[in-house]
Amino acid sequence: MFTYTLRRLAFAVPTVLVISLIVFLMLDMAPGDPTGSLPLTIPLEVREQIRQALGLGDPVLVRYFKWLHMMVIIEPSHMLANATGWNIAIEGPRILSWQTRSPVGDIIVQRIPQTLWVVGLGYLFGILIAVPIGVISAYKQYSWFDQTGTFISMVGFSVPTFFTGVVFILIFSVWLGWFPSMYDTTHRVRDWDSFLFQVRQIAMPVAVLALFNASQISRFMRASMLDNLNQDYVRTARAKGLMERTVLLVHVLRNSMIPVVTVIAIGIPTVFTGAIITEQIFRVNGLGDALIRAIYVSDWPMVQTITFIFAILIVLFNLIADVLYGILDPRIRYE
Amino acid sequence: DERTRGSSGHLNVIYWQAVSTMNPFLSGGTKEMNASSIVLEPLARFDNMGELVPWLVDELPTLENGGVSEDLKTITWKLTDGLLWSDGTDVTSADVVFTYEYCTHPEGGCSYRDRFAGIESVEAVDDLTIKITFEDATPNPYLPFVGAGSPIIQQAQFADCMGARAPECTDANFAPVGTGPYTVADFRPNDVIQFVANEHYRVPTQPYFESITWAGGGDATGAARAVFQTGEMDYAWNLQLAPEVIEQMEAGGRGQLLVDFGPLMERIEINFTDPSPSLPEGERATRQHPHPILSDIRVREALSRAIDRELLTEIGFGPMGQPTCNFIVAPPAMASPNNDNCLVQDMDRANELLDEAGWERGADGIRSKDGMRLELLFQTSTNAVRQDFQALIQQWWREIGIDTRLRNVDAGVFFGSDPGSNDTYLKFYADVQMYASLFEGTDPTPHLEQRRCGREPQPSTQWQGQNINRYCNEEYDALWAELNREPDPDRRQELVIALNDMFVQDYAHLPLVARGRVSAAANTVGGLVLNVWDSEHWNQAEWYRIAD
Amino acid sequence: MPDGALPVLDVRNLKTVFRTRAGEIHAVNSVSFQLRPGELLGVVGESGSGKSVTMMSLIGLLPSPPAEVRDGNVMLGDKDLLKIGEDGLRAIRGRDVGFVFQDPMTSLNPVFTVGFQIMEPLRRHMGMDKARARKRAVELLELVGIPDAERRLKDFPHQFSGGMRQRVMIAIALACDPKVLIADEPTTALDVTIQAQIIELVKGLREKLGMAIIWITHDLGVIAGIADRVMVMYGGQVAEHGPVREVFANPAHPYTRALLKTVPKLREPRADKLRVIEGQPPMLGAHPTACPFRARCEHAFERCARENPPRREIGAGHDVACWWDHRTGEPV
Amino acid sequence: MSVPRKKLLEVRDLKMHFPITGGLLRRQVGAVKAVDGVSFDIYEGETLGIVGESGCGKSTCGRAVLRLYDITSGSIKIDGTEIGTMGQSALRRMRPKMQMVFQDPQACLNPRMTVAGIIAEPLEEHGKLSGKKRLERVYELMDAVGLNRNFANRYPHAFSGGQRQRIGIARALALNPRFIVCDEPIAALDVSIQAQVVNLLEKLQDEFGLTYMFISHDLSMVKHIADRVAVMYLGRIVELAERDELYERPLHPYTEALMSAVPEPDPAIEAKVERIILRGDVPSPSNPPKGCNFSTRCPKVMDICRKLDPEYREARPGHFVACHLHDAGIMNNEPSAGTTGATPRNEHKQQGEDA
Amino acid sequence: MSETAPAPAAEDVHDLRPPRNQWWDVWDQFKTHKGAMAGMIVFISILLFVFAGPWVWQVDPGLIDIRSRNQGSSWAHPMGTDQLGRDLLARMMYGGRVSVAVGLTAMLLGLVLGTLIGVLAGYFKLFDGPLMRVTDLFLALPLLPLLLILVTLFRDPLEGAFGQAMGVFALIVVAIAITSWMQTARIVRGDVLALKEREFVLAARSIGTPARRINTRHILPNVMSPIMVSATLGIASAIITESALSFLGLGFPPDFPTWGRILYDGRDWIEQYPARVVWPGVFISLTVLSVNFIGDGLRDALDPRIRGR
Ligand SMILES: Nc1ncnc2c1ncn2[C@@H]1O[C@H](COP(=O)(O)OP(=O)(O)OP(=O)(O)O)[C@@H](O)[C@H]1O
Ligand SMILES: Nc1ncnc2c1ncn2[C@@H]1O[C@H](COP(=O)(O)OP(=O)(O)OP(=O)(O)O)[C@@H](O)[C@H]1O
Ligand SMILES: [Mg+2]
Ligand SMILES: [Mg+2]
Repeated sequence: MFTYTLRRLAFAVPTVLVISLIVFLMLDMAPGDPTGSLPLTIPLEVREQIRQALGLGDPVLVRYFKWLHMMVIIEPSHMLANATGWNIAIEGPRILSWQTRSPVGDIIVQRIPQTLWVVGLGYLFGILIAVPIGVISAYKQYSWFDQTGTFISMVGFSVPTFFTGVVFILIFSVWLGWFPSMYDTTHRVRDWDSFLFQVRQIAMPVAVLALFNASQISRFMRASMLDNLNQDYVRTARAKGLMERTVLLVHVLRNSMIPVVTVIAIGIPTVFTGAIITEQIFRVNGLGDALIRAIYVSDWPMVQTITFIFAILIVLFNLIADVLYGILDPRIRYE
Repeated sequence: DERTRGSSGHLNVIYWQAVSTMNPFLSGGTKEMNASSIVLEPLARFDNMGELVPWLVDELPTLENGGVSEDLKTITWKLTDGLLWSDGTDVTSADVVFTYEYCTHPEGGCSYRDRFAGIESVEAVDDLTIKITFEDATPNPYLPFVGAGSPIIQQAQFADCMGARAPECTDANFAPVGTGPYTVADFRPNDVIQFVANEHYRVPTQPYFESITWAGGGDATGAARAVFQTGEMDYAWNLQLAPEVIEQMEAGGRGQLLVDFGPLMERIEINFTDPSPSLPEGERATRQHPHPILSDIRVREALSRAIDRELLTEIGFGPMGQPTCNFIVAPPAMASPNNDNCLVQDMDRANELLDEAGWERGADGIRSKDGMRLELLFQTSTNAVRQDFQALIQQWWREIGIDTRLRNVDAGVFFGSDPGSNDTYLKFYADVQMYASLFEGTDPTPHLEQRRCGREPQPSTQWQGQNINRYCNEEYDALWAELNREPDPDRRQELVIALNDMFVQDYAHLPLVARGRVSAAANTVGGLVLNVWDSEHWNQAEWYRIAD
Repeated sequence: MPDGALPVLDVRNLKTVFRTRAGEIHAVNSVSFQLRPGELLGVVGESGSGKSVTMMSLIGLLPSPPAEVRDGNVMLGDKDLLKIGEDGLRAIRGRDVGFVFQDPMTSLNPVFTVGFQIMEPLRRHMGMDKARARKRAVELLELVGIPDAERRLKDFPHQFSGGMRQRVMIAIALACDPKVLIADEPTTALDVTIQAQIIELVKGLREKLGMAIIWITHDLGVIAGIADRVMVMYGGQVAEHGPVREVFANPAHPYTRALLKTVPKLREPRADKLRVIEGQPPMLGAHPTACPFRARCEHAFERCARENPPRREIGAGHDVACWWDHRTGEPV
Repeated sequence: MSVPRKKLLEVRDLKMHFPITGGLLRRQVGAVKAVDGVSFDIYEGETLGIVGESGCGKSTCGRAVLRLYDITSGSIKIDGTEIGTMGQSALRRMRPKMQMVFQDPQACLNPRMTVAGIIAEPLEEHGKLSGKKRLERVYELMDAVGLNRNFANRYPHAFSGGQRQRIGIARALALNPRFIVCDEPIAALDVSIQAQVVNLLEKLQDEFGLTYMFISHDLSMVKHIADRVAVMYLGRIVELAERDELYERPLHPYTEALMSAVPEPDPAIEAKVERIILRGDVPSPSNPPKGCNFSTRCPKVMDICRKLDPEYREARPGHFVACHLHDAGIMNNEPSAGTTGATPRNEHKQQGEDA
Repeated sequence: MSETAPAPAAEDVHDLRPPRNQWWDVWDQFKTHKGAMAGMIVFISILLFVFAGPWVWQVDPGLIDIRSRNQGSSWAHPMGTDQLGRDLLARMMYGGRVSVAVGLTAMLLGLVLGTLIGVLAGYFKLFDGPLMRVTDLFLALPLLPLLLILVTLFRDPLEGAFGQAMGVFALIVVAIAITSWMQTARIVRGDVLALKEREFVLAARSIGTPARRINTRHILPNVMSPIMVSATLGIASAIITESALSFLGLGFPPDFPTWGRILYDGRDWIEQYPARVVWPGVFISLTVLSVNFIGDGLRDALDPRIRGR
């Protein structure tokens, strides 16, 4: 198990590096430049100076390695220093956003709370809804519950979030006035009232995301349950005279969760990447929003960094999923 | 009832395009300029009528009061006594000089550096007096330190941020110390800003609002909805929405639409040079090859006549736009009254003109001459209103026998200055193109200068240059030179109108719609005066909450 | 085992049907048998003859739908298992009736330790606490001959070999001292040498614990070695039933006879050619109105296609369902 | 036996090891020694039975002989041609000579091809037959294995196990092979069907003069069909002899145990047989015990068995065995055992009791 | 157990039916799946609507009729008109063509790529390592961001090369395809690895069938069912991705109707003219939904275990 994890890690590092190189080179070919959004009146020399000031003069590989150095050493040290308050930040140039002229690391750190609140909760609720639905649908296969569940999850899966999102706003903010249509990122939960406000402001985006995630996960859950319900060991458990509940919730569920847990783990990075549209609609200025806006204004350092972080997350959670699989399933022995 | 500082409580502002930095010198965007304008202030600024008003000075320097030298080469500003920065320190002339040095540092990449073009020196004569010396006689010396684009920053704060280090001073850039009514309490780039009242603000009773949340993000529709329908926001900026949509939302009754017209104008530029891809690279779209079709003024006029500007305005802008036939549409005094004939669509005349020019209709309804079809490539940036315009204009031009191919380019690329890209509006590898542009302040002289011969983008200038349509007219150039020398306001006004008329009557470009600045304010906010010549928040200190 | 002893299990007229999309499958048709205390009843028959379905119907282990027990009585002591409902059955399963399935590789839950799985029925039926259940589990593992039982409780099924897993299955089935142990082809998936180990084990356990056992297999040899009585099934019905020596010595049903002849015998001289039963097993599409074996039967005559033969007694505890009399070679 | 017969297949020291990879860099860390040095001959027209427990390498051996695997080492001569090292394209030309019938009649037929397609595939690959002739040949083959010609257009799933196995046999026969490896062809079938298939195989052998390598774990069936029988244990042949010789006088303790474990469908005999119950399980072929492979379970184990690998030798004419019990030294010169270095039997017994 | 069930009752029954394509069996099974049949009917209707519709409803989707802008349903404009008076029904038809075409082509491309890589990696040990690393690499690339970047980077050059519509079409199709083939490749590889060890492949090898024909004759037909299922999911996700791109303003240009684009443009009008978002929204959802149901049915129908029952 340990060497297995080590080996996966050993493969993960080059994967991430290759990804970072691809992303870096690709964006390097991109037409946008840091002066693109400046007023038209700014003369050419000034533009050139601005470019030089942002370090665009070096050859591309030099810039890549500089960026990589900042990305893997300096930025993390600053993020850690910010998070812990320790004085461990390493001196040196940081990755600057072309648009805000500030370190991208700081912006990313700033955006994590709302991303987690909304997208994370959306995912969490999705799971919480999906698991029981999947279990019951599989147990009562072809019952009306199953059929309805299947239909709803298909619909949830098929209707794009930007459609549901707009409809939600119209109904719940404009017509009914229950929830704010805009997310307030500065809001802090301090007491019961502020907590209630937080609940109200995350209600719609979380609902949209939860619906979408639940549709997906419940399908997996159902399939996995169905696979396991037909296994011989279920019959054995019944032959022991166990309560149906025990059979289902102890024997079958435990086995069915193994693939689902890994699917869920692999899906966690989408918490950060997949909600770009939902974030836009509800004005939740999270990481997805940062990315898409950076793309609009050709703020490549920002795009590079966020993409790279996403890639690390994906690789990391794939790793975690594999390791989880090994932990959950005693049969798996990674030599 | 008596209003005092902070008595109005909290204000919510929504900018659907979020603010990325509080240092306008590092951004150049209108949104950044607006946000920073309530913190950082210039020596003088324009009011809502476009009149220059003293701001951090007691009076404007003029020829009359001797503030401007007779040879028009120097201007001397005298700061109001007792001004304090928001950190409580004194504002001195050294800060002003520093601002000049900061923005003109060769490695700094200051976005408003052109404001300081042609300056020989900026000196602090004494603690409160600043003397600016120009290289040449400058009839309009009110460019440096005037208007939202040229505010004063604090030397103490930015001393270590000169040149290449400018972007690294994140703390200073995100929370500059200023003289304005508010200071930054919390800044989150591209997300939200928290402002609180500046306790050292020079007017003791102001600002009335104690704090401001300046939210960013979402889209224009959401922003409008938040003011008009849900009442979550008090002020929303730049609501470029379809007129019906705005109208319908306004019916919500919680707020009102604010529109005012400045120099922003949507137009079609006509390429006077041949953009044909068959030409060798380097000669394409240069003055070496005049445009084979559009060099004929009759064709250009026909293009203009076929357009129904009223309809375009109604569809694209509604009350937020006005059909126009002028190059210089504002300030009102400078707008020419001589060109209103283009406001009415005249298909017959357009057809006639084309017939005269020798373009004859073929079987498919498209005209041709000497075996050449009357075919135009029409490009613009990707944007819903522009695409609607394109579709309409394409249809009208078809009716007069012109085949138009449409193209739209991502705004980032289109307005970018990358000489390597063939899709920039500067390169103009198309026959006609549509966009809007404006000028800062109230003086159109630099704007008119753009159309001077030799200023066109060309390979030798890395395709940089402002004479987008490669217009070249000696008469125009001569007239402009006169304007540039003329200090007398009335004469200047005449000259501007003459230049404008010369340009538009040559159908060198086709003005379409004068676009207003459109914002929305909740009915409960009072004191706001929309200003198109300066920051929309120029009088932020005076905004207050209307008690109900 | 006196013949007159009251049977622990008395099955009468059991009929089980599967409802599938393609129509009904009559898997078990009017099967009746009795199991006396301490007795080992062998059940043989080819694949699909309804052996497993019969036994699983008894204690409601068939998935329903599609399975449906249409008819019959299953008396366990004085309780009719078909009437006591799901809760009643649950109390019976694992306590009064233990079950061992064919494939030890898949019959144990892979994610729980062997100890947990043995302790489950103990805690459920005997109300034991963890410590007592654990002690009993160790005893059980030792009983079925797994060395180092204490330690192996913590192991997962995949850490055991096939033979040992089957022992664990037997330990689970024996946990609550059931009156009846049903073993559904417990050795088919195992090698001969391992099969011999298991058979030896069961023989020993039977002597020690004295419970009644039903042993399903299609290996006639296994039956010959351990069973007291044998029930031969064909096409969802009981074809022949009787004491094991009697049936092997005087098979009365043409199927039994043919079957005994087709199997080559290791300890007898080699025959030149194997006898075969031509044809294929029957489809169970409808309730049988004729003898299911008639198409492959060398003695079939017109009555066989007309009427399904009832079981008739031909000797002491020996009955057969056939219209043909093996002694006379004539129709009855 | 007395008449010298022609050897069709000569296998010498055949090894087939499957690599086990592991470690950080996925290096090979070991090998499953599925077949670990077996040698045997098969004579023209005879049937060699191979028996043994699950996982002892029977199938691997059969497949390796047909070169469906790239063997680790050893030599395989068929009809005098060495095929052990032959490349795949050269092998293709040899394929018509040697064919295989598989264990699982369901799995060995492509569910998406018709019966005719399946049987015709080898003809297409090798034949020069035209479409019509080919179909004719397919029908002939179907007749030969007793399949109704009308079934030619059906798919395998519409057949019973026995019928499917017939399709597999027909496919194997298509190219007129001389040698067929039957890898447990009856294991997946019902008892009542097994006899049908075995009889068919025998019939075809008579008709076409085929040579079989018949792999099975059913000793009774092997006794019926084979002329000579090899017993495999953990990748090795432990004993090989004429059928009757082997069944009547097994030499290897494993063979004895294996045969005693087979249940007899006759209660009278069953009551009498003395069973040798082996303890424990078959060791893993990736980690075989030191010395004799069977030493861990052998009821007659001696000290030497745990140290020395017994030699595979001809203990009696035509009867090969690999067991220290039958080492010439022990059998003949028991008294001088001490001097030869071999361990005397009684000593082993003492140790056995101690253990 | 079920193996014995379909055994022919008696061999003397003469089965002289002409050879029947096995797709008929698939179809027979498919027909019994109610959801799939409903999905099929809906999907075919949608196809008819978008591909045959324009012949029936011969209105130019680009025709501006400024006098009848922003209309509701009427006989002249059954779905109403947009802000330029363009007929929404015609636009839905033409837009559907593009959306469905994007879905189909992107799916096909992704499928071909995925299958090819899956088969190569699964069958040839040599390729397995490198190809799977590449697959992992692609899986580890964050897709939506990547797609966005691809679109921003290459749209203009491609538009230049292929013309506006084709350029964007090609770009979006390729971008979706190269970010979506990995799942198929993995599934196919897994199945091929398993199939390779199946006895019928071994049998083919024992006959001397060369690798190429083993793949085409034995392996590919047997991985059809996961491929078909991937295909249906692929169409659905491609359509959604295209509309998401449109939503983010990076899809097709505004004068080029696609469902995603129409929905995006109609968003602002949702209150006054809900039809402008409801129609495209409903069509996108219906298409995806129906294709998903078809996929469900196909999975059952192509699974011989289920079909045998
Ligand atoms: N779940 C099910 N659905 C439909 N038919 C079934 C089901 N389970 C069993 N059957 C059918 O019931 C019949 C009897 O099956 P059963 O399992 O009792 O046979 P068996 O004698 O145990 O065979 P084997 O020796 O293969 O275990 C078979 O024809 C089988 O096809
Ligand atoms: N492709 C392979 N890769 C790795 N190991 C293999 C492979 N094929 C077989 N083995 C191993 O080789 C050993 C012998 O397998 P083989 O299939 O030859 O046994 P067998 O005697 O045919 O058994 P059975 O009676 O179960 O068919 C087993 O331990 C098996 O796990
Ligand atoms: Mg069974
Ligand atoms: Mg085998």
